[in-house]
Amino acid sequence: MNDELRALYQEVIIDHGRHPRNFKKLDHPSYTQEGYNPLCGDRLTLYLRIADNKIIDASFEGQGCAISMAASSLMTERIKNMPVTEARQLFDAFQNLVTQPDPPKKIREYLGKLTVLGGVRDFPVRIKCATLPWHALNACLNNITKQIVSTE
Amino acid sequence: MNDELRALYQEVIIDHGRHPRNFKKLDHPSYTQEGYNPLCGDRLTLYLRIADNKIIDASFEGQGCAISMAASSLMTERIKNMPVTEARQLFDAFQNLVTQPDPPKKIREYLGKLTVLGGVRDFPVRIKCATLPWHALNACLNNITKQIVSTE
Amino acid sequence: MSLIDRSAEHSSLPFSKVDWPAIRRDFPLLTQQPYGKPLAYLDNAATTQKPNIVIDSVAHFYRFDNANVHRGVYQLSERATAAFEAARDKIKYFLNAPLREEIIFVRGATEAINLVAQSYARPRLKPFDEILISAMEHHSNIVPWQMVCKQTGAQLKVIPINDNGEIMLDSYRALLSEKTKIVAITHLSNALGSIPPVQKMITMAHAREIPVLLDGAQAAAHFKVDLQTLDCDFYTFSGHKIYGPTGVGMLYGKKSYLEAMEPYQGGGEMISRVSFESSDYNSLPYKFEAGTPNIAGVVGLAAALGYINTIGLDNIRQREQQLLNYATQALEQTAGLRIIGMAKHKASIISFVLDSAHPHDISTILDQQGVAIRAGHHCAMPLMTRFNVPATARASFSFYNNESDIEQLVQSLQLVNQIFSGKMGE
Amino acid sequence: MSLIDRSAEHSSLPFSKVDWPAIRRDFPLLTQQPYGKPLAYLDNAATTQKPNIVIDSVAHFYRFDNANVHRGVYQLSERATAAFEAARDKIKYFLNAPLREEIIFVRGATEAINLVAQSYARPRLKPFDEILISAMEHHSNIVPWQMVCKQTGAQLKVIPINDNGEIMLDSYRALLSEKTKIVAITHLSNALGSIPPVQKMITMAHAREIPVLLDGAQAAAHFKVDLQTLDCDFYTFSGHKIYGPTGVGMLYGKKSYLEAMEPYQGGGEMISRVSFESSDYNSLPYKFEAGTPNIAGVVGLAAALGYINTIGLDNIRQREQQLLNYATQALEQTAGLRIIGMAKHKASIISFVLDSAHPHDISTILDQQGVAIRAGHHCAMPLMTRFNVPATARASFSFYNNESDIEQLVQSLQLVNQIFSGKMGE
Ligand SMILES: Cc1ncc(COP(=O)(O)O)c(C=O)c1O
Ligand SMILES: Cc1ncc(COP(=O)(O)O)c(C=O)c1O
Repeated sequence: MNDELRALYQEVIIDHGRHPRNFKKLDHPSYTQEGYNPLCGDRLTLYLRIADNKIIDASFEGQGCAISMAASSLMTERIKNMPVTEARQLFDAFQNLVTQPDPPKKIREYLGKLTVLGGVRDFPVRIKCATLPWHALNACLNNITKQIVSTE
Repeated sequence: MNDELRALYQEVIIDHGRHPRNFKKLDHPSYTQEGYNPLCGDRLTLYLRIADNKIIDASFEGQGCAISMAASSLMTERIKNMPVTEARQLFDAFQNLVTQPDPPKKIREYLGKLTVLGGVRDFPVRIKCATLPWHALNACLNNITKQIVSTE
Repeated sequence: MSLIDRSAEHSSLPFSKVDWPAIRRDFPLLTQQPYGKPLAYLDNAATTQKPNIVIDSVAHFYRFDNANVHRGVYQLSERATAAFEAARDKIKYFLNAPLREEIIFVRGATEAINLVAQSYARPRLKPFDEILISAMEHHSNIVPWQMVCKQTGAQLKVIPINDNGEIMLDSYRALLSEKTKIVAITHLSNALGSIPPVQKMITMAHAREIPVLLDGAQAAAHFKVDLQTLDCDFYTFSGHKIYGPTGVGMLYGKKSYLEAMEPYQGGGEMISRVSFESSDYNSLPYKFEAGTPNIAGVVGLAAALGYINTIGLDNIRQREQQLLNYATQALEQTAGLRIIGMAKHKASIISFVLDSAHPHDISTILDQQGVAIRAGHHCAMPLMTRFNVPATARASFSFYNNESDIEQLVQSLQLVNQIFSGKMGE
Repeated sequence: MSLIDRSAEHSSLPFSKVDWPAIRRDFPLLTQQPYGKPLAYLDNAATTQKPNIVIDSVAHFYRFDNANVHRGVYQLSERATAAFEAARDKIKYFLNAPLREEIIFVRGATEAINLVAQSYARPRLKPFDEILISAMEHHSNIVPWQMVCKQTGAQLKVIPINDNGEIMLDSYRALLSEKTKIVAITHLSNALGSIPPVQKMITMAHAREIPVLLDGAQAAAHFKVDLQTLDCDFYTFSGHKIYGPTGVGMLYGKKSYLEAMEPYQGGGEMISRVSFESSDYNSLPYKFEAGTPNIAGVVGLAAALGYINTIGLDNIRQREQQLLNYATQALEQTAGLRIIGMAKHKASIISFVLDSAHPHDISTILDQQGVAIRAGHHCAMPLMTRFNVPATARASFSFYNNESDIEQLVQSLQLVNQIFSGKMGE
């Protein structure tokens, strides 16, 4: 097994892929967002409960590869109890991690455990797997903005 | 000018192409048949007057290249006063002339002046020009047969 | 093909005399070494690799014969036209089609099916008429029919398959009715490898005077297709899946159907006379070949069919059955592996799932071992639903594959199992 | 292109520095000698010859990168997909199109126009709505509209041209009305060489919110097309007429139009989810790219555009205007010759008739002298009617032609005159 593969399938990923955390439907979610990757058929639904501009709870359901399962699991773990504005920052940082050849140390430190997904960088077609839940998250956050705009 | 070209554009052809004989509409024709070559746009109408299974008169109108004009001119000249059955033979002989690499002497003698069109043999795309009026003739003759069949 | 007796064309060698390793060397792409490993190209159902003779004949066309067809009164154009029309004869021969004008050049199987859906079915369908397809069709043999259903109010009916991936003939019989206006089925499932009993199915449809379209996109490369025996009404395949160029394919249609159909596209070549008031359509096959065709593609396709004939489709079938059996046995011994699709009549396509890993992950790991397989829904999403899997991994074999390709596949799958059972250590 | 500075790509040489003889040597077909005479290939409006770089890039694709696109999770397929999608970017750049997803790969201009006629116009047209085309359209920009008129009861209206072969703008203005639902005009007449005032015509149509399709089948090879300046709503060209492979072309459509349109063909690639009940269409451009595309053709087309950019379209235009002027003068001095189409704005296409001989005879005799021209109606029969000729002879020049090609043409025409004036003797 070469280094790239080893970096991609780190133990944390295999573990979260196998035993995803927060893998359930949320009761009374404020936001529900489907994410779908037509290439491989990965499909997930992200549930968020949000109050006072803060993500109170997050969970997901669906089926997909180890990367997208682990990414969803790790993401939901991390964003719980996170202010919406920070979640946006986190989204940007994660995008940076998986698409930039050499993400800055600051970003990696900020992402913490999420950096295990950095290995997809060397697997262009797999980047979409890692970012699938994040795009679902982003869509939710954009909806919040719209609502705020429309209620102001 | 090479031999093939010289054989194709013999003086008789240039002459008949320029000054086609029987180039007119026939009054009260028994048969009228359009012939059309979509490749080059050659288009002609053949008129036949037939009585007692004999071609009493033949003429044509239309526009086309030297080969199709000359072929029409020479054909109408030849078939006038010809029994229908012989016209059929003539059609077959002409087909033989323009498609067979080495048409038998008997056929060439039978065709007489019409052999000047044999030069198209070396110009595959031009064969259709030479046979255009003949196919129109053939269509007329087939219609006669049908009528005979249907009136018997 | 240097090592096969050239004079044997059209009367291929006995199986035992075919030099398969030499044949493999006819395919230049197969020598590449991704990640420093030999390439085991096992995605032949997606597209096949091209022998030198195909690549060279396309290049030769451009270097020596390139001109537009059917229109020029000069040598070059006559030569291009002759090559183009000779290809039509070769296809007629290859499929034993009754008439050359029944062979229509298109982009591929997808376009051919759309052509039949729009030019044959659309003007004839009324609300509640039915189109019958099977549960294992490729999207290209589903969506065109859904579109025409939406346009006309007709309904799409689906012949079910059993757990082995075989057509359920009783259900088919029950589904055939006066409402059925066309039956469109695959001649070989790209996702399962199943070969449906098309001959029976055609006979049953014809008993009710229902025309049948066979989607031969996969079939044509794997076994001899005899259209006069099959007696189907439409047939199609794609050049790129039968060792030919991309962007070319063919539709066969019975003359009586094609003549009664409206043209599909309008343009140059397909008309005999145009005025602004109206146009007369050209005769077959040109009525359905609007615009400049893929001339070089057609020439390359003819070269591909010639190449196949040199090997012989019976030899190809026999070799591929060997590979299928070898791979099936080897895969069945792989821990946690389940083959999806165990039809009695199968060609060399195997879909499978692994307990330990998702097909997508399998495919990434295999790639790094030089093994190219397909992971996903194989453009057959409803079939995935039928087998209750999100996706499968699929290995599909050509005659140029060999036993070491299969060894490489199986060993790489063991690596997948190791990685996902956490037994890799550091 | 060995003799052109490679680094100059996208910033082409000044005109005086372009080595035209070296460029001609990039085209292997041009060295052949029909009937022992040098080949003067003057049928470039029918199809262009291919430079080595195009032929080689197609062969290279098959030898090294061949795989199906968009679906594989392995290196080879990623490489094929990258090459395919990079070609889309190159076309976007070549035409200065706003967005890459507005570029759709099709077989050629004919298919593109049919796509717009069926997917855009057909669902929107009501009886007595009008489609506006010009009197000098190619059949491919006539017949698709006639078909959709027949299907919907809409009417085809024709913008007249004057005796020089120029659009009559006043008539155009008068024809534009609330009934007009689309204007479809050529960007360069294949039969006359006229370049219509499309920029004005687009502005006039847009003032009434009527979309405009430009048929760029001829134009794209001859001068720079800037879609953002033109602001037309649809544009199309064919690869084979712009030094690229056969069987590939492109349709540009404004995103807002494309998004509102139904797909043209159904199949793999163009859907995002399929069930037997219904399917969701994929996003642009894939919604319009059903089935396996002409991958190698697309790659070859990108190579062709790269090649053109290296020479520079401004240089090409300048060189071709030289050839046009040279040929026009030489032909005008040929006894009994009349040029059909004397528009002020012309590209390097000349249609003519001779008093002494029919175009078909001209073409046969020229062929024997090594001169390849086109004789016939040029898929523009209504235009022949307009000029009251059954057919014309047409010489069309590419930048790789030269003054001796034109000499050869003119001398061969003199031979035609001799033969038909009976001055040949025996
Ligand atoms: C002006 C014009 N439009 C359309 C076409 C059709 O192009 P294609 O045959 O490549 O589809 C042509 C080519 O003959 C043309 O000259
Ligand atoms: C069974 C089947 N039908 C149709 C198609 C469509 O072929 P193409 O993409 O060449 O049009 C395919 C190829 O993917 C196939 O496997």
